[in-house]
Amino acid sequence: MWAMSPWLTDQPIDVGQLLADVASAGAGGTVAFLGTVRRSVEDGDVEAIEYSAYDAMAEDELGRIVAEARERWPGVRIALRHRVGLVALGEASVAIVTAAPHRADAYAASRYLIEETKRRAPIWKKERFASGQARWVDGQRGGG
Amino acid sequence: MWAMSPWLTDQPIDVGQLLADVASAGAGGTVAFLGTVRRSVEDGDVEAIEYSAYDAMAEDELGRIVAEARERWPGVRIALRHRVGLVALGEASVAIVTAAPHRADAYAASRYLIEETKRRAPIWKKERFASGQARWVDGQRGGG
Amino acid sequence: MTPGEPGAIRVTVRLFASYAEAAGRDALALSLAPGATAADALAAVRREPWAARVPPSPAVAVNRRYAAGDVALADGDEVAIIPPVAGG
Amino acid sequence: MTPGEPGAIRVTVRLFASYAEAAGRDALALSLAPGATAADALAAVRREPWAARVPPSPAVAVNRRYAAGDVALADGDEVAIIPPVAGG
Repeated sequence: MWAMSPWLTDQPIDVGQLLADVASAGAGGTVAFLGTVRRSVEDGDVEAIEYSAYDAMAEDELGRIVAEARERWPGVRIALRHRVGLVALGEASVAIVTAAPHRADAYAASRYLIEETKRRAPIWKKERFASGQARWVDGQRGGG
Repeated sequence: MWAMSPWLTDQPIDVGQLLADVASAGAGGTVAFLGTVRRSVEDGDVEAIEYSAYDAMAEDELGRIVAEARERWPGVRIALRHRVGLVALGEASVAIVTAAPHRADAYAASRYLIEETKRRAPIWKKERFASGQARWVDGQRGGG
Repeated sequence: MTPGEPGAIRVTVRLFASYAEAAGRDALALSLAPGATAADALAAVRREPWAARVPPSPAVAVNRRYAAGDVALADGDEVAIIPPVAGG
Repeated sequence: MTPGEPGAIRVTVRLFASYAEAAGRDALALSLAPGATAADALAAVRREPWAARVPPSPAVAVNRRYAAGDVALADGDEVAIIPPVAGG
């Protein structure tokens, strides 16, 4: 299933592949954003993060977000992947690659895509501790 | 010589290595910018771009630019490479990777680094055509 | 109105993440009066014992798209109460 | 003032890219009067036959750093006339 999914994946994200996906003779600037599972002081002994999603809606919503970016920045080429399932510390949970003739568009589209993804994608995460305990991470109200 | 140089290289840029260089447990957002040799209509049959630099000053100036970014965004980790010598179409001529606890800083530092590099690094480029001809590419006045 | 009553519309309410965990299941079947809205479905969900954790104005989706409370539901619609999102 | 005259300061002017190509070399040795500035070095370079291509106000570097025209030069300094840059 996941191999066929355009935006969600339960496998580590291959950034080199995403860069290749957006490469074109007309691209002058390419921006790759990686969101990484970060260890902070209050996390204690977090071992991994488990991402879960409302899969069908997440696919639709991410597709809408990408379509919006393509409409706003017509020359931009976009690759986006979000992990579901267990993600180890240090691994990317989300990767967004944008390529455009002019770098300002690649940066602007990249920023739009990550901000909207965080704001709208119906995805949740649970911290898993070495002790075996787990905790849902607080989020923000999802918004269309 | 180039292997010892922090910022200039005459070898293809290994983005995966730069990402690994800035990786840390505290990084939540990582931004990679790649500037790519672009083929445009007026370029005709450009085969490659040859970059040349005032090597010693380019190293110094890029070092100053990176130091400025580190001062403005204290938590950011930075990797930067600029090619010199022949660069094939589609290859990256410059790569900048920034990692920060918060993605806004990674984006802002990335943008600062590429804009200042383009504005200040004493680097020039010459288009080499399949016909054997070559042409210096117009630039902008370098500025400190 | 009870399931099977003439004119009732039947919708599935999907639950996710902490809501599914608290409810012990990932879906509810609701039967609502004709003309019922997303807000009506939410009100029905609030009668569940676990629903105290649902905030006053949660995000709601109808058929995999965020929807306002006044959106009218149709028979067979898929409604979801979206817990605060934490992707990215 | 000619090279070797007492008090003269000797600087190297480095040329790059299209300037070096037009000049057929990548450096000039200049001997300048004491107190000479970056602008004086630039004026001396302008007497070269190829220097018509140098714009009215080119970027100049002294000892590998961009410098204003009024920066005083010292014996042994490295001056560079920086063609319009095109990195990135």
